[in-house]
Amino acid sequence: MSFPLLTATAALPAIGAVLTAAVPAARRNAAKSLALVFSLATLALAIVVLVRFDPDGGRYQLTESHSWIADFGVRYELGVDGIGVALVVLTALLIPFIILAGWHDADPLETGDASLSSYAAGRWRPTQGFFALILAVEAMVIISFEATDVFVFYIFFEAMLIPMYFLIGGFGDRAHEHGEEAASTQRSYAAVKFLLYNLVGGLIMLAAVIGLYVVAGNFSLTEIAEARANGTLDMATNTERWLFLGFFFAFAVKAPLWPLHTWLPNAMGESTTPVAVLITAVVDKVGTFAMLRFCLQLFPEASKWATPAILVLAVISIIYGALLAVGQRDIKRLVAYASISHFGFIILGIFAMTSQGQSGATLYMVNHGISTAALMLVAGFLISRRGSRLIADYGGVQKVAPVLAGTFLIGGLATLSLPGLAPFVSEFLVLVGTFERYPAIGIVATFGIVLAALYTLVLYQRTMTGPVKPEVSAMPDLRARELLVVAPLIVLLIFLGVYPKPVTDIVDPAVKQTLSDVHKKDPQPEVEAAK
Amino acid sequence: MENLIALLIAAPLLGAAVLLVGGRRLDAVGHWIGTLLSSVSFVFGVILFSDLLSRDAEDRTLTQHLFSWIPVGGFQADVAFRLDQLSMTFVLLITGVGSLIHLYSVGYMEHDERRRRFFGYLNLFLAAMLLLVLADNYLLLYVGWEGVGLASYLLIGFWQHKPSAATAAKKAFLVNRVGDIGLSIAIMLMFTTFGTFAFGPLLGAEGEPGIAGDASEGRLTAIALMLLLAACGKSAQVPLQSWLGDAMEGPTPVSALIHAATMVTAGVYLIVRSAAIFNGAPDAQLVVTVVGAVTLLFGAIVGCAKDDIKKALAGSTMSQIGYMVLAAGLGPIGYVFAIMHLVTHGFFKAGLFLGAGSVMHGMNDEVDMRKYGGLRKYMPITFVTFGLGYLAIIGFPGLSGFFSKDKIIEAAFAKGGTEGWILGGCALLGAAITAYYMTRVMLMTFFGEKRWQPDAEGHEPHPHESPRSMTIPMIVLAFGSVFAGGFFSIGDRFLHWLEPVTGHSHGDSPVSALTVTLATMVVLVVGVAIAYAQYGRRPVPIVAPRGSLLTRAARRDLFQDDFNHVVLVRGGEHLTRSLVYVDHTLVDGVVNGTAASVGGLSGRLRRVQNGFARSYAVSMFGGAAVLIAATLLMRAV
Amino acid sequence: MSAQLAAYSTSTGEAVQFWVLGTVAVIGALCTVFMKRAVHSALCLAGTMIVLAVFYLANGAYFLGIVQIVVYTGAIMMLFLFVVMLVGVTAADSLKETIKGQRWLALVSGLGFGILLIAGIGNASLTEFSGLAEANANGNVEGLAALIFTKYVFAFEITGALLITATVGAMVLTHRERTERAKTQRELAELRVREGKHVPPLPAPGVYARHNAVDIQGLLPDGTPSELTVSKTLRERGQIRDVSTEAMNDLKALEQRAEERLERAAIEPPHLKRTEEASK
Amino acid sequence: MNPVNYLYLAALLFTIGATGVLIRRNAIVVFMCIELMLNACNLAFVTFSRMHGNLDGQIIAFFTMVVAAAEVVVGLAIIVSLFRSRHSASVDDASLMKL
Repeated sequence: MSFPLLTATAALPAIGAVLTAAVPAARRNAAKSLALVFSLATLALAIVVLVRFDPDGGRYQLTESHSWIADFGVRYELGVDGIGVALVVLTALLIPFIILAGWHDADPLETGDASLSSYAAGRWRPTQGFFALILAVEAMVIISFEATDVFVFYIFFEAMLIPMYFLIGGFGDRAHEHGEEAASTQRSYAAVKFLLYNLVGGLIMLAAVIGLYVVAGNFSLTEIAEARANGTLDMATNTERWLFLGFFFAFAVKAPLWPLHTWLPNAMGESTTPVAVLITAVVDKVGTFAMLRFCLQLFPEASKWATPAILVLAVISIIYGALLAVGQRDIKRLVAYASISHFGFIILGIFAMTSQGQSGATLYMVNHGISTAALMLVAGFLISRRGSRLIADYGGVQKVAPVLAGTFLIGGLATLSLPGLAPFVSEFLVLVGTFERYPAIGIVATFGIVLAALYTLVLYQRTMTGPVKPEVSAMPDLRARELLVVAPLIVLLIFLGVYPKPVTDIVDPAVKQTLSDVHKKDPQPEVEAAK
Repeated sequence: MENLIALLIAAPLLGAAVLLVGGRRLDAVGHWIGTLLSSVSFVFGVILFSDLLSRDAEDRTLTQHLFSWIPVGGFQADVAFRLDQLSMTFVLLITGVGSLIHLYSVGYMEHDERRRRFFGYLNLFLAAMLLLVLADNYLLLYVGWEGVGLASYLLIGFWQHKPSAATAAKKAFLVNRVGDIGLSIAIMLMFTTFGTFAFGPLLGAEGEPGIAGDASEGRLTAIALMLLLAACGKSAQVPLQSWLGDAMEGPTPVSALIHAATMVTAGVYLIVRSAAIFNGAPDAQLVVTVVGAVTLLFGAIVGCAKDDIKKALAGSTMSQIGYMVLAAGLGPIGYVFAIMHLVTHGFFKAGLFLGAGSVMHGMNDEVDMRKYGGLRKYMPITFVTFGLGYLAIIGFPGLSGFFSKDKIIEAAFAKGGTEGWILGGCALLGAAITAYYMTRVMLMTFFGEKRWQPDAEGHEPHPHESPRSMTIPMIVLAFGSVFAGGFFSIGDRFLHWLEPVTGHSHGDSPVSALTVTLATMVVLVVGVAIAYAQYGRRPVPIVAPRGSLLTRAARRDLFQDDFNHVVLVRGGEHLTRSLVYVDHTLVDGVVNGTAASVGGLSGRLRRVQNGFARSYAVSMFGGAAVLIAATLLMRAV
Repeated sequence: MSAQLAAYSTSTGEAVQFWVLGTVAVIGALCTVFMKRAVHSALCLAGTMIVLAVFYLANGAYFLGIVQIVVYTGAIMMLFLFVVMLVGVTAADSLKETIKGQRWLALVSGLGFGILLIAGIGNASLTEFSGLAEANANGNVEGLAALIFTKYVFAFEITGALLITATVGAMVLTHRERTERAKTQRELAELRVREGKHVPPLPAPGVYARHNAVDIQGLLPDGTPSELTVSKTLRERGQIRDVSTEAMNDLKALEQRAEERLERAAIEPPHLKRTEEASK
Repeated sequence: MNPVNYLYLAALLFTIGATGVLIRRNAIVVFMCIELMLNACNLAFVTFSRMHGNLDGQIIAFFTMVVAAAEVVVGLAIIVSLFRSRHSASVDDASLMKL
């Protein structure tokens, strides 16, 4: 058999995680560079996957299949379609930036405290842990993008929570307006909240997974989907709907969809910015991806049945998230709510059931990953300089740190999906895709773009413009490392905004497949319909 | 030859990239790079123009297809350009005036340490504006549309340390965004209706008509109204006009280029470009004319009351664009004249703004006209150029404003019926008011005795003529504002040039052209006379008198802003604040409540575990009993 | 009755024996449960066991019958009594329930259990039975031995191991490691002198008290009772009786007995309470 | 007479013993009750062996005795050490199983 490329892609970061964790405490920087090397190697592998993937080839490619738990028909099945490839590459692409951005976030605190400084001298392990955990998350995310066996997917979908829990609860911003004590309590609150929300979702999904097994007799996505398609496996309407809801609930929590969103602002607000980026740009994508791959393929009828309700929820998320973003006083929470709004767009696109909508949604996942990473990381650099997350503590930064301000502005413009930057393409596709089937919803969603402009520009105005605040007057501009993180992302944003064709070419066939699974066609233009 | 089109855009884009990424090391030469590249693009424009002229009127449409941009299913958006007479006109206007203003800025921004950045933004604006007018489909046009919005955001807020500037910039962007909703919905509608939004198939090219006519009138009206919304946002038409006044926070060259000559006219371009759609939707056209008429009066009235010279000019801009929109709304009768007025207005309004800038330059950035007076002695060139611009805008016979505006008024009457009379009346009234407020500006600035005093630092402003780099553009523009109109109108050159694109029809005017012209002359004289009576005869008070109710209302932009503030801003703030509260208490509270109740329940259950071996034994024993019962039952059944 | 008889049938004699002794056994069991003093419980239990031994014999399990008497009533019960003595023979614990609802639960589940069990047996009742005639043909003990050393030899060996383990375990549990060398007489004497208190031997209990009992403190010349006079063990058990309250206690005990005869609720004498506290 | 009566008796004794375990606090008495239960079982076994006409039941009873002996030895040892440490033989005192 051929070289198991997909397994390797997922295994490499896992190995990296183990090795990084094993680095002796004193050799802190060695651990960092080791983690970076592994993430880059993973990126290389992901690119190999991208190259080996043939958009016009079969649906799932580079497949691997081994029997795992024979008694329950659980097979270790991997395979990627266009959507999977895009997201695997995105993940592999973002992790190195995240690691670079978090280079000093887990260093021992430099305080006058003798005990701590002795820590710094030797036995400080969290640094290794931080990077090891990030790599672990990467491994799990990648494999859940690749799994074509529901059981395998479920396992890693849930296992992801463990490293994330420690990343959120264990590592916070260096400085905090209420002091380290309050910070740690809020952190643990956020971490527990994250865990509980996702666990509840996961449990319900577990029930649904078992139910699926009872109905279908095995866990293989490909087999079940095929059986569903050619009608050899038909579920009772109610059964299908219940199973669908079970799956969808878990994904909606992860995504997150209103009203299951409240864990995200806490988690993103309290964790360090690289982790926040990890959450919103990488981990949450698993939820939307799974909607596209599992909900639609396994339960086409139920998906159609649930579409109206889901669309309404998505629109609520869009408007609601944007409005709350306007109301935030904390930079990171603001970005979090903005992300909620964006996830609303993604879900909207998925369930619009048009090729524009779903391609747009997939593209949106990629673009949102990049744009949020850009904005959030720059915000992180800003916060690390001033040691406060409150918007009110900034002002006139543009004068002292023009490059920082410029990159921040570009990140913000990407967030408000300015034409010419990547997110515009996806957002417009989603809107068009929704509009051609549900005009009213499309129009309401369109108002999101005004609100997006509002919160982004207000944020920029309050932090960057105006008279220079004394606290920020000595703020240094972006350093080389930070620029190295931000610049590629910005280049990527512009490139994908001007020439998204490479991505759409990979994604489109998969989307068409998915649409045919749910037996949906794009509506005809009125004029041709008339003819 | 087609390939030049891309270069047209590429040149300023390159400039923007170089200047913005280049960093400090380019500070010394940055402004010259910017100017050079914009003029390069002007040169390309001239070359293309000559090429078009060399062709015969029918195939003066060049298209260049670069690459497929967003191909998803039936949704095909390409990066393709279309150069026809209409866009050609704009290209020349944009690059020409643009280059002049670049040159002007070299002098004007001399003492600003961020001059390089300024030129970068200016180039960015040029590129975006050219993209807007050269795009071959609405989506690409949208990109340019937002691009100019971004550029204007950056330039209005160029002096970011001034909170007022930052706020104005934000406001401009947001109001434009509201307009953008219109544009994007229009594009969606086009896609769902026609399956395409490219100019070629939609609006027709090379003679044969597009499919725009095939759709039901209802659909067309919807699309047209959405386009109008977009136009209102970009062109500061009622009800989305509120941003233009504040936009004057930006440096004066910006006001001249973006908020007078080019960007704000994009709305007119959009309407004229979509002529095929508007022609199919008469109701929408009526709305357009109404918006135009209202705005031209609105802007004029506001312009009368402002003491800030730039704000007065801004009001005037609003009102002039109102004329254009009005003309555009008249349909084939008016398209050509809308564009013609747009071009001439581009000349004289840019000239006026540059003049104002030069005045401010000499009066160390004083903008209150009540602190000017008698400047004609100190800055003669400015005075002359400004004066020519003034004569042009009020429509003094023979100058360009005369021709273009006169044509529009005629066209308004020519629409026929009552609305013809009403629109025409509005146009005439507008002309009168224009004459009034422009005369007022002229008198307050250049005539009367000097009224300026030492400013806060106590050093007297000593007005002086501006440097060469600033006066040359003013002179050139003055030439334009004098002769352009005549040049265009003699032998209807402009009409014939543009007709293949927009089409043209002579409406049957109830009143003869001569009558209209005479009427225009009369109202003009009246307006000037009133202004002279008020500001020429008696000295101008330095502190503004309280003034009539109308005056006070006009000073406050006829309470438009206050309305927005109270309804939108305050309301929005309350909404968001309450939502934040709801999210924290309700949505979050439900979850936390559940958690708490579960905790309580488990706490109660915990009591059962009292730790006494005997009570555990009891439960074991009871369990055993139950077990036996179960087995017995099993055996029984 | 003869072996043959017991082998295959049940005579009326056995029936009589069953009904008589069975009653005794049940009563014994009940007493075991409800007697206040551990000693009494132990004795009642011993009685029950003997009855059971008789039943074994009646059921043809001669070996077991004997073993029952020798091992249980002989060894194990004695062990129990020994421990009871160690803990305090006078210790009588109240049957008042301390855990809320425990007693009711216990009784209910007990009743339920018993009824169900008996119902179950009745349910599975079989009328005729094959006696042990041929099983015990060549002697009950031989039969058992044959089985133990053939069929159940492994289990047998393992029980051996078990017993050893139990012995060792008991030793480990009860043995207390002596940390320092035991002091000799001389050293103790020197120590006493050095400490300078109780150079003379401790006073005897009950001296100068009206009651001459080991568990009653002697009174010092000034009439205050002195703990020292009571032996250390009793002191540790807290089974010291108080001179002053002695008369009252006797009275109370008298009343109590009277009341018990009249089957009234027992009011508990303070000294009993005290001792029972000690026993807890 | 039907030897099933022996079984009834055994059941009765067993129940009494169990109840005793539940209601007595004194560890020693509890222990005795346990012994009582064991004996009830033995009686049942013996009766069974008689019913079935083979000695296996008696063997089991025999083993039970042995085990009971071992158990008593250890159990009493525990009680003694318990008493030593906390001067009491009440099972309720050792209520450390509570969280």
